[in-house]
Amino acid sequence: MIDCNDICYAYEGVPALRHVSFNIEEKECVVFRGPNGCGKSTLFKLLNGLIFPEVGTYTFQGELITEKTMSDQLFAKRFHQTVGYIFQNSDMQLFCSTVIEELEFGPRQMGLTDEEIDKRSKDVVEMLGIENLLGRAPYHLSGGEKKKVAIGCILTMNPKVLILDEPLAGLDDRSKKWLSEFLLLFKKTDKTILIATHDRELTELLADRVIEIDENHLVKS
Amino acid sequence: MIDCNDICYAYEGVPALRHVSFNIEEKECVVFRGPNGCGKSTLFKLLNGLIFPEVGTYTFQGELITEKTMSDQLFAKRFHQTVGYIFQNSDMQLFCSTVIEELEFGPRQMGLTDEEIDKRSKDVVEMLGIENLLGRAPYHLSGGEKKKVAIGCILTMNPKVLILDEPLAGLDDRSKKWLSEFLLLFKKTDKTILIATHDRELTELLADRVIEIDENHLVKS
Amino acid sequence: MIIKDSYVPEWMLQEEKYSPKMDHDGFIIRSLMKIMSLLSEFRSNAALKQSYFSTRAKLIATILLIILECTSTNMFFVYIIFAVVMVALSTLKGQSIRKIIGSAMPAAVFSALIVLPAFLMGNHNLMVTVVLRVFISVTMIGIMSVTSPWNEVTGSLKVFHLPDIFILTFDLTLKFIMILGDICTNMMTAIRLRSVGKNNRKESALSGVMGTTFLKSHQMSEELYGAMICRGFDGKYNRRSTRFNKHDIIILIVMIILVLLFIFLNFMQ
Amino acid sequence: MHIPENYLSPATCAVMTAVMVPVWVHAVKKVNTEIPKKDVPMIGVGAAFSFLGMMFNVPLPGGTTGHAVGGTLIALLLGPNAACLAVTVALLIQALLFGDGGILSFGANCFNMAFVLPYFGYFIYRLIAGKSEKKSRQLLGAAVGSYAGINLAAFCAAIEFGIQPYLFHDAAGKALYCPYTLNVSIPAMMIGHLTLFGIAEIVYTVAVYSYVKTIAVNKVSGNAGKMVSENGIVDNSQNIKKKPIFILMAVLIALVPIGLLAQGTAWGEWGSDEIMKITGLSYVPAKLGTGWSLSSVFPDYTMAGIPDAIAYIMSAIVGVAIMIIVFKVASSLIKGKTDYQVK
Ligand SMILES: Nc1ncnc2c1ncn2[C@@H]1O[C@H](COP(=O)(O)OP(=O)(O)OP(=O)(O)O)[C@@H](O)[C@H]1O
Ligand SMILES: Nc1ncnc2c1ncn2[C@@H]1O[C@H](COP(=O)(O)OP(=O)(O)OP(=O)(O)O)[C@@H](O)[C@H]1O
Ligand SMILES: [Mg+2]
Ligand SMILES: [Mg+2]
Repeated sequence: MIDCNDICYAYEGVPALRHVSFNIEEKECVVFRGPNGCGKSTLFKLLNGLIFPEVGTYTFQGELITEKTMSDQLFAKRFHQTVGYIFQNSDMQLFCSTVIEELEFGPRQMGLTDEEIDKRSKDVVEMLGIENLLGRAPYHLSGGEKKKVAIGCILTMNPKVLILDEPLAGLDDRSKKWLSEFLLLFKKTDKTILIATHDRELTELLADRVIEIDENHLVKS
Repeated sequence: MIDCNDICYAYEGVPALRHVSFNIEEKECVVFRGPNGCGKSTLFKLLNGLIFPEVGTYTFQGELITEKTMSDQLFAKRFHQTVGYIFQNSDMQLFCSTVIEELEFGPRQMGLTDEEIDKRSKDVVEMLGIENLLGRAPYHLSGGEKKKVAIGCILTMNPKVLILDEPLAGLDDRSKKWLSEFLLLFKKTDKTILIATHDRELTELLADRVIEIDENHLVKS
Repeated sequence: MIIKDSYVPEWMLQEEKYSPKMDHDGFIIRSLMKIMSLLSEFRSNAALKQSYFSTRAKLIATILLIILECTSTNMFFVYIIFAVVMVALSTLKGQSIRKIIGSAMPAAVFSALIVLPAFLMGNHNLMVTVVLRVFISVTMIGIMSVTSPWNEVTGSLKVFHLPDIFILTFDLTLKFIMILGDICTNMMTAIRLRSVGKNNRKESALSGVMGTTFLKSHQMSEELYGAMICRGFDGKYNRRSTRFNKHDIIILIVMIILVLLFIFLNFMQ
Repeated sequence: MHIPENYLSPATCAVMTAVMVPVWVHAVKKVNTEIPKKDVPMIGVGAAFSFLGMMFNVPLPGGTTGHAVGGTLIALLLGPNAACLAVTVALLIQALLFGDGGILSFGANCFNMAFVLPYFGYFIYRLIAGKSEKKSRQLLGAAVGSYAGINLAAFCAAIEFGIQPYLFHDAAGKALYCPYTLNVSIPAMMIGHLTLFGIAEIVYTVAVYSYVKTIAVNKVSGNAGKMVSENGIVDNSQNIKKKPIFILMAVLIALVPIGLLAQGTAWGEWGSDEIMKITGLSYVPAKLGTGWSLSSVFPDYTMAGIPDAIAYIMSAIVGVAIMIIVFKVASSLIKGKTDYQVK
């Protein structure tokens, strides 16, 4: 499903990914691990079609993801609906004026009916236990609350692939436990999951496979 | 040394801390624990004199910290040198254009000589292993790299009290281990340490005492 | 706060059957993105490696050269400055050269339009003198700003005995503009990722976004100010005095030669 | 060899430009894929050498002058495709800034000096030097190649001049553009190039080539002599040391006023004011006298009221700087080519 072939990427000439190749099948759960600055977030941005490899190719469900294919509006929208991406820094992911709007933004864009939208956001709110935040402004939330809202507003779009960058960072024990279990459940529902995390427990719990990136931005094998 | 007496704080009428009281002695290491949104970061901002309690009093080394005492520039400066605060979101803590400037900002404001500043930043850089980041722009660093720099720029000021908000979030195993060990060492040098963390290992390793805050923003006893 | 264990709603178990419709949000989003990327461009300017000459020397040299070049009545002197500027430009990185020419060219064209009437009335000389001078001046400032971090430039303003408060305001403004640019770029990315369909209430969505950006930047600037306070910032500026370094001798020599040439060409002939 | 404005008919110019377009496209493509991004500015250095070479005018008895082009030299250093681009840019700057060579005839000039010369010169060099590691073989190849290149280019220019009177004349038989037929233009061009100018090109090429090869290349990789690999591409494993090259360039810039010693204008490069006096023609060809021409910033590398030598040096400095700027900008436009080797 996700095919990375010899991908290289550099920020202004400084390499952040070197000849990275891997293959991820549908319904797999893969954990990406590596020291700080090894390029995990960069790789995720690439997998989300936000940046494009300098060398190598990235194929998603048989379709090449390049600057050109992503400039096709319909294709890009479809792609972004299929792939849900939760940023490492959730501060940057929230842009609506209330939490409830945040949750409804995606489904509304997709043209769902009002009932459906309501149902979805209600379910997600319940799942995440954020009832008391609904009317609040996202930028005033605490670090962990922000993360939950960010996860929620991706879940309402019901993506097929979930890409999470450090999902557990800053979460309290209960939320951590809940999220781990949720991801485990989510995994059983035919979804593909990609996670970057330093958390051992989560890795053991979820990972079908671990891809290690080292400090030289190379994939270890 | 740190005396909080019946402190209440609210953001626009929504309580974030309720009747919080505690006492921290010099050379103690205290871990603050609690679910997301319980008010740990708010409390830390308060302890740093960035916000002031609505009800109750905060006394640091026998001196009342209020808006008025903090408006005395000399006192405020002295206070901020004594208390080092590492933000939960290191993005917000870094404001210089290069990492090295970031490290030198504090000592320079303290009016140290150039040699001393050089020595300090050199030592800290070595301790943190961030030699290769010196000329980089802080906002282009990876999440973990940012955290290290944020820690570094507080250490160069050599504070007596160190307040860390989720220091381990987003760090890789090696850095985590290093930071835990460093804090342990730091603790032995007569310094006072306050940490908010969800990390059990760190708590066990360091905490002389754990203060729990619950979701109702109350200190459990 | 209750977390329901092990509960996944029905719809989440199913694969989403969704095919997007065309939307005409391209224009607004893109033009917004343009503005934002301009802001973040500003930010990237601040990040630079050590440059060969000290910022202080470059600032003084730039101002001196602009004064000389603008007051010289001798065109040959302007040509000499042009050659010096071209040589300086050729030592930079391609990326930077592009940026500089990208700002100098429009300025030159604009000034050309202004003197166009005079040109049509037969004063051909004016065209070359004015346009070339403008081009040189803007290029020089460009070289200056591309090769020196902003904060050092503002710091060097102390050479001219500007009050601290002025430099501080200048500096903070730059910083906040950068924060704003940063927020905007990141948020635009977030919006793009979640704009998976047709938005029928674009104006409200857009105004919401702009409003949030503003509030967020306000909050962030507050936090940032807090961070500065925490590190002993008290409104005074103690910074590494940007001293002259030994390479500045080269600038000094070139300056002396140019000043002598200026005097010779303008007053001795 | 710079064909000025109005010596060739617009039709000829159009044809020559049309021929050049695919060549440029090919060269850009090749350079794009084969030369590492960081080495692209070196093409600018090559262009600068060519530009400087063309400023050293060599006098020929009889009042005309000529100069080296250096196209083969760049081809040896960076490959013929890079040389094509380098000389093209040098010619463009000469035409636009210094009024040397016409704008309309730019395509024709490029055909002669940026296409025929480097590719043919390089071809001959390969033929002689082959894969030989021997320095003498290589220098011989450089000498013969550059000589052959410049002469074939001059021959092409002569033909372009020479066919004008046959194709374009008025009712009275007076030529509209260049007045000389092939039997005049070919010997006039070739005598100079087969002798002095050809030798100038050899001297310039061999001198700079051997200097660059021996001094400017790091000897770390062992086979320092070979900068150009099999297919004429810069060998990536070798680092070209830049400092000596720039020193050489500075020396050449300081020396350019030597080019002024040669009084007179190259054959076929006269302005319409000179043409009657010099050629003894009884008329000024119609279009040649009245045709369009661009007034450049530094006409013929000089400035009113300024000693020629100083203006000449200034022209050299500005020209060289602009050429490096052009290729640096070009290299920044090329995507990718980051070095992904783990150090
Ligand atoms: N916008 C940028 N500009 C320049 N360099 C960048 C940028 N973003 C990241 N980098 C650099 O690229 C490298 C990889 O960064 P990335 O954020 O992908 O790391 P990471 O694996 O996610 O690390 P972490 O675990 O700390 O989040 C780092 O060295 C970082 O400094
Ligand atoms: N600037 C603000 N404006 C309004 N409400 C705020 C603001 N900052 C925090 N809050 C609210 O105050 C409460 C306490 O927030 P705080 O950031 O102190 O939590 P925390 O204990 O640090 O949580 P976490 O573990 O998630 O970091 C939260 O409910 C939060 O939503
Ligand atoms: Mg990351
Ligand atoms: Mg917090």
